[in-house]
Amino acid sequence: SSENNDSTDKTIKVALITSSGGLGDRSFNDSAHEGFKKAEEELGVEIKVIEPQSTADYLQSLKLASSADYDFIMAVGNDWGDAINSVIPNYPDKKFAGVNVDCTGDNLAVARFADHEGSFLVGALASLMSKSGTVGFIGGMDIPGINRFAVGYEEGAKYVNPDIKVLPTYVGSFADPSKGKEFAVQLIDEDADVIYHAASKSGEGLFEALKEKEGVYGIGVDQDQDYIVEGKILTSMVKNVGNAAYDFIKQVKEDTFTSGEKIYGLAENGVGITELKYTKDIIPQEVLDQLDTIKQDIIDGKITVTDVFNK
Amino acid sequence: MNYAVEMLNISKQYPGTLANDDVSIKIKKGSVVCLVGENGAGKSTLMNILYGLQKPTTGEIRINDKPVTFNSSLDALKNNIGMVHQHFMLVEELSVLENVILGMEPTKSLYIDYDKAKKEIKKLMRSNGINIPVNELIGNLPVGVQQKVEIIKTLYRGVDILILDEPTAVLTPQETNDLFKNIRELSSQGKTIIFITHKLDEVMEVSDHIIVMRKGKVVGEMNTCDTDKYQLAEYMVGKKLPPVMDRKEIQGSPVIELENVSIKQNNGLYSLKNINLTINEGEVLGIAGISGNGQGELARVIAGMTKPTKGKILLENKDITNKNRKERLLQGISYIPADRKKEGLCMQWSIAQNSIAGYHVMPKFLKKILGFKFLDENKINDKAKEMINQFDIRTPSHNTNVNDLSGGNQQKVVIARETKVNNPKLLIAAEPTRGVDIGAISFIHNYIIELRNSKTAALIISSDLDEIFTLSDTIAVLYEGEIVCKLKANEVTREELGLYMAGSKRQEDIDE
Amino acid sequence: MLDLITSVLETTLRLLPPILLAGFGGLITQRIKLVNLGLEGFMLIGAFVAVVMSYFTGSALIALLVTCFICGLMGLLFAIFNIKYKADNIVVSVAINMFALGITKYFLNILFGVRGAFSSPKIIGFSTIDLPFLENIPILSAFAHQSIILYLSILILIVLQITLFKTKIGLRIRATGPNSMAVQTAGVNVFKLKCMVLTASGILCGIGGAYLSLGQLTMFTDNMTNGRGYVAMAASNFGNAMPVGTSLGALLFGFTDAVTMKAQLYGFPPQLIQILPYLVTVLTLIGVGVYKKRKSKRRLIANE
Amino acid sequence: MNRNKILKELGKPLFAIIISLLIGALLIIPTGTSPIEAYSLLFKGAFGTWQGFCSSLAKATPLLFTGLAAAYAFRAGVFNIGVEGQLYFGAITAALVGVYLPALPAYISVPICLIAAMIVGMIWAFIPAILNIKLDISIFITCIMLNSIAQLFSNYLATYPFKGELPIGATYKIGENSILPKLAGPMNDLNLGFVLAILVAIILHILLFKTKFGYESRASGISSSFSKYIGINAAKRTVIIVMISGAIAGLAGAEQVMGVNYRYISDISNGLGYTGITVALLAKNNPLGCIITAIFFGALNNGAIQMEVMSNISRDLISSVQAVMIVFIAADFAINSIKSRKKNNLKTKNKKGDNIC
Ligand SMILES: Nc1ncnc2c1ncn2[C@@H]1O[C@H](COP(=O)(O)OP(=O)(O)OP(=O)(O)O)[C@@H](O)[C@H]1O
Ligand SMILES: Nc1ncnc2c1ncn2[C@@H]1O[C@H](COP(=O)(O)OP(=O)(O)OP(=O)(O)O)[C@@H](O)[C@H]1O
Ligand SMILES: [Mg+2]
Ligand SMILES: [Mg+2]
Repeated sequence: SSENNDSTDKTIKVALITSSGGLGDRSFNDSAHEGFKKAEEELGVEIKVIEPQSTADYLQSLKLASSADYDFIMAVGNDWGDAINSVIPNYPDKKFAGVNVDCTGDNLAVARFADHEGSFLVGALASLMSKSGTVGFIGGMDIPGINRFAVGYEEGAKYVNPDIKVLPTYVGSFADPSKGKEFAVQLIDEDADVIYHAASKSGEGLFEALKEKEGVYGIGVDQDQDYIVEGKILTSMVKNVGNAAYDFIKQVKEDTFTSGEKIYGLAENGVGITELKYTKDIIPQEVLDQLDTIKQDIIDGKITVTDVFNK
Repeated sequence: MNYAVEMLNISKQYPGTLANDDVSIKIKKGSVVCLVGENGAGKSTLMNILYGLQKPTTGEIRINDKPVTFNSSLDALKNNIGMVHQHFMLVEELSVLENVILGMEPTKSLYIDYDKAKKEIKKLMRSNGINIPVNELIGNLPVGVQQKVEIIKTLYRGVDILILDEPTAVLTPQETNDLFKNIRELSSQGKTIIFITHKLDEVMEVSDHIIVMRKGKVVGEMNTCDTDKYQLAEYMVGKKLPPVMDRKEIQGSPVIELENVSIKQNNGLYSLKNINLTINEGEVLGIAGISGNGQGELARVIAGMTKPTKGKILLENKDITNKNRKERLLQGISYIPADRKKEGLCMQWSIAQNSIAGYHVMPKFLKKILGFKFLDENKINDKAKEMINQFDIRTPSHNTNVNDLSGGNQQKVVIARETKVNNPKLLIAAEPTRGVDIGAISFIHNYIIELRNSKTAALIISSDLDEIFTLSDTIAVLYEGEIVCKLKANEVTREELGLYMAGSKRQEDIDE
Repeated sequence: MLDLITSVLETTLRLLPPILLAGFGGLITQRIKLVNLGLEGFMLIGAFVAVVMSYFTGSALIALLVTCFICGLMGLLFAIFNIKYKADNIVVSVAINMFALGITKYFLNILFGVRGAFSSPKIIGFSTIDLPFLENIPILSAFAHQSIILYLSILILIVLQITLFKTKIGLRIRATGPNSMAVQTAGVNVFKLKCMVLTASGILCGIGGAYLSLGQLTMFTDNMTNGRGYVAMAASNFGNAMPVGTSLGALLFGFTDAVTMKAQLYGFPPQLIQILPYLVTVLTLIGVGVYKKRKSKRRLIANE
Repeated sequence: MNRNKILKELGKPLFAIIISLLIGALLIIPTGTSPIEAYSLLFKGAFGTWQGFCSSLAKATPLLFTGLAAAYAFRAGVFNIGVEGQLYFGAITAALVGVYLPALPAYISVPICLIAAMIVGMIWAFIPAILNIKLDISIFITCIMLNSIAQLFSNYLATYPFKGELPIGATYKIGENSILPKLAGPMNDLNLGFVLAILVAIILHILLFKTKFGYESRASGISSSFSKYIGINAAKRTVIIVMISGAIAGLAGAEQVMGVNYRYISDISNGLGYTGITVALLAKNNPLGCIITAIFFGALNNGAIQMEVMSNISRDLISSVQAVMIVFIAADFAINSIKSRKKNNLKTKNKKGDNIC
């Protein structure tokens, strides 16, 4: 694996290590997986997915992957910091990437996603679309990684309508769609008519609730989830982990990989909203215009969104 | 000839034991047959086979001249065979009614037809002179009544052949009499009864025919009218029993004294009331009384397993009322409990492990390593081996689980421990020979007298009056928690004692 | 206020069936003196099979039946391993949970090529029973649109109560726990009986799981039972293996759960409040314990 | 005789392992990998290299602790299913003490952390025990509830009051001096905790089988009436036993913090307590047996990671196979066949035995 010069002859092998949530979250793990699959198709690399069962498996998984013949290894999840820090210095020949972790290394690229900016934008959208004056939020757990979404969302909602009521809730688990749905129903009972989730599999419950309730919209997260309940999911706050993954792999393949932090904010199209395939007719043009303005203001720094991570 | 039961060439091999060795028995219809033999002779095994609980390794069973094979007790029941086990098969949490109909519930559409069942059971009880409240929970009933429930249970199943495995081991004489009445009644109705017991008086009293087993084989068979107790005993043990040992005359000082000891129960009743008694060195005090009158509590309160609510207990003039069980045990109060399986032994443990139970804290079983005290296995094993030798405990080794010993041998383990490990000042023995064969009984009795002769004080509790008379110097009777008489053993007759036990007589001035 | 109660009640009722049904599954095994920690695994398999069958057959009823069949079979296997081959019941149940977690993930991938979660419009869920006339009555309106499975579980509650205390099989089950030898010698095939009970336990859990994936949701996600099996066990313990008691236990838990969900909307800190259902259960047990103790003490004093 | 017994003891698990691997093979085939390759990866991962072997031991460590905690309680007749919760509190305690303890030499601060974890585990175990004794509340149900409470509360502490620098629900890193030293290089999770666990196993073995205390514990574990008869205060005994068990469970948590993660991370246990119960039961609650079963489990888990990294088989499959294996190991298929085989031998043996008596 040391011979990198004739990269054209040799197939590049890349590995994705998910967070302990694993694939199937229709969220950042899946998104990263999409990026890998795209790279597999378009760049002809060989891909591999590793799903640790708990944080206790992180070190072991990363180490084994590093000592295997993968050229590039990407670990997604905010909680990878410790494992990355202790493993990567030992594998200077390998390339690594992390997401939202505070790590540095000559062989490590970190994608920083501005979840808060994207959330601000959908918060504004929620606020603008709400007829009841109440919007809801369902988080998986009450943890910083999720509060980043919650805070951005609330700021966005309040930005366009200071009187809007924002109801944040937390399921207490990322894997309990049944409870997720119950939270959605509760929020709807409290008059919330737009609900944003950042709850991984628990968030599926929100979509289930949308199927049954009229006049209520949901907002997806991380990936384009709009298709799940067509026409009832206003948009999704897309976090292009997949794009980042694809970019990294491409750089590895083309030998242009550079270490260091890469911001994926609104400006970089790292986060943003979907192309509104099913909801174009529902969202008024002036709302869309307003969103564009807000987006530009964030990019220009006229609006600063609180980033919980930096508090 | 018309036999109700024929078991032909039955053998049963357990891992390690040939429990039945080519046994053949034939039992006439309508007769009462006693199956006797020493512990571990294979009686229960043979009957379990007849009841379908065990499968014989080889052999054939015929019921009413028809060959049968039993895969479970259901098959036996279908052939009208019923069994009352040594350890009752009753569910304490359920009512009498539910226990009786269990497995043969009459139904009306989907539901159990309790009314019909009740009627039927009441009829059965009436025709057999039994009276039990059918809605009472089994757990609230005394053993004797539970025994009757067992019998009703088999009658309810319409059995013609009834097996009773040591039904009298836990019964009071009165209850035993009742049982015999029932048995005679049943036999007169044409039912065949097979009865296992270790008590030869009972054999003589109730049976028509006797089958003797030893070491898995039938060694003798006779009509009851052709034999007597002594001949039978010889048959069973294979040799003459030694005579009861002579008593030495001993004048000793008091070992244990109870002063006004009372125990008040949660329900406000007294299980013991103002007990005053003294036992001297070399004295055996026998407690007679119908069980349930506080005998158990008396033993437990002296042994230190329950606290008296009032009163004082003195051991050699020292107040031990507030000493707990462990302290008393180490100070020389030994206790042979009535229930060896539940209390006296840890059934899953080896003889060696059991041989120090309670005494495991004694320095002689400990060794010091690096300042820490550990159990000294060598010494424990030595002790166990010594006990096995002295008491002739039949076992492959000291590492054998007591669960694999026969009842008599289990009892010997308890007795050996309670007398050999620590020199007891006071030996409390509750039902010391329950379920034990006559050979072992004779051994145990002689051993207790030997202890007495060497100045140990003893408190014997037994529902067997013969045992009380054999062992005691003094006899006291407990009635409803009170001592109603205390007499010299040679100055009282069985009949008189019976009156005290029934509560119809009370000694005027009980000495002390 | 009334609205609030109604809404909490509605949530309670929707959260109830899985815990209730698995609780019943735990109850009947508790009756034969078996600790069945495997409720969780049975439920998960139930949830999975239900989704798969519904997807392929398009019929929720068939899905339910097949789920019952498969989960019953699992229960039977449990019984055979535990009773015939003497494998410790805790070991078997922990293994079942482990197996359920792994095998559902595996088949999710094999059958649908997806990981983690599967939903599709082809999955047909259970229908709800709509009682429009209740809609405007406070409190009762909580029952206006509930899944058919909720009513099924109430029916099961009644059937269970009758079976346990009025029928012969119930009598035998009640007798087996305290003294199985007594039942055996009374001519009952205890092995068969235990097999039946465990099969039924599997079926009950299976229905509970199916409710999760086809009643409340129409999808499957990994580990979607999320600890409900343990709560169900606690419910059956709480209720002393009585059907009504178990239901009360499940209700207590479901209700506090619903209350805490609601409370979040009113600004209570979510992390700590999630502890509440567990805490309330323990406190209730302590309360009941203290009450019982006082009562027996009072009786004692009265007798002085 | 003895050799036969050993063969039987070894033969049974071997049979179980083979059967379950065959069943597993059926599941592997559809994934397109050859089962032989998969299993050889599994084995290589678990035992094939020194590092791999050490990782297996690392995975075995917490299971050995939880297994011992469970086994000890079971031996003494208490069904402590609360190991999971006691572990959580042990973990969070070790983390907090490790983070906030002023810098002391390691030989002081490591024991302090460990002892703190043990004490808190003990206290948490005390609750169900005392409730059981005073109010007759089933230990089982309280433990299940307390497990959830411990987990949620520890997570809360790590996410709010004591949240560390990471963007997740985790505390700060514990101080350098509170770390359990690694034994097989910086990138292997094997740490001093393993040695500690073995030590605990040996101590427990001695405690149970060689001391008065153990004698009494085992007695009360088997029969309460017997233990009362030999003068043991069963209630007091239960409390002490559960607390010792809780202390060991606390150690399991401490090891995960001080030897593996170096901080408390939300949901750190992920079922170690429940797996520990299986470890204990498969070892027939024998402390030394737990060492073997824990390593067996650890090796399977570790091998599965290796297999996942090296082939396209996911770990879920191995946990299914593992489940099957557990059931087969626990099952006793031999009962009938062995009996019937022995029948003839015994008949003759018995006859000889007769003379001896
Ligand atoms: N399940 C069993 N497994 C192994 N051995 C057994 C089993 N049951 C009985 N035995 C052995 O078979 C022999 C006969 O036992 P059995 O119960 O028939 O004796 P018994 O005559 O009823 O004795 P007792 O008078 O003590 O009741 C004994 O040596 C006993 O140890
Ligand atoms: N699994 C077993 N292995 C070996 N022996 C056994 C086993 N089960 C029972 N036995 C033996 O079978 C015999 C009969 O048992 P049973 O239940 O009749 O008790 P017992 O010996 O008659 O004692 P007791 O009269 O005090 O009840 C006993 O000797 C007992 O030790
Ligand atoms: Mg017998
Ligand atoms: Mg006997």
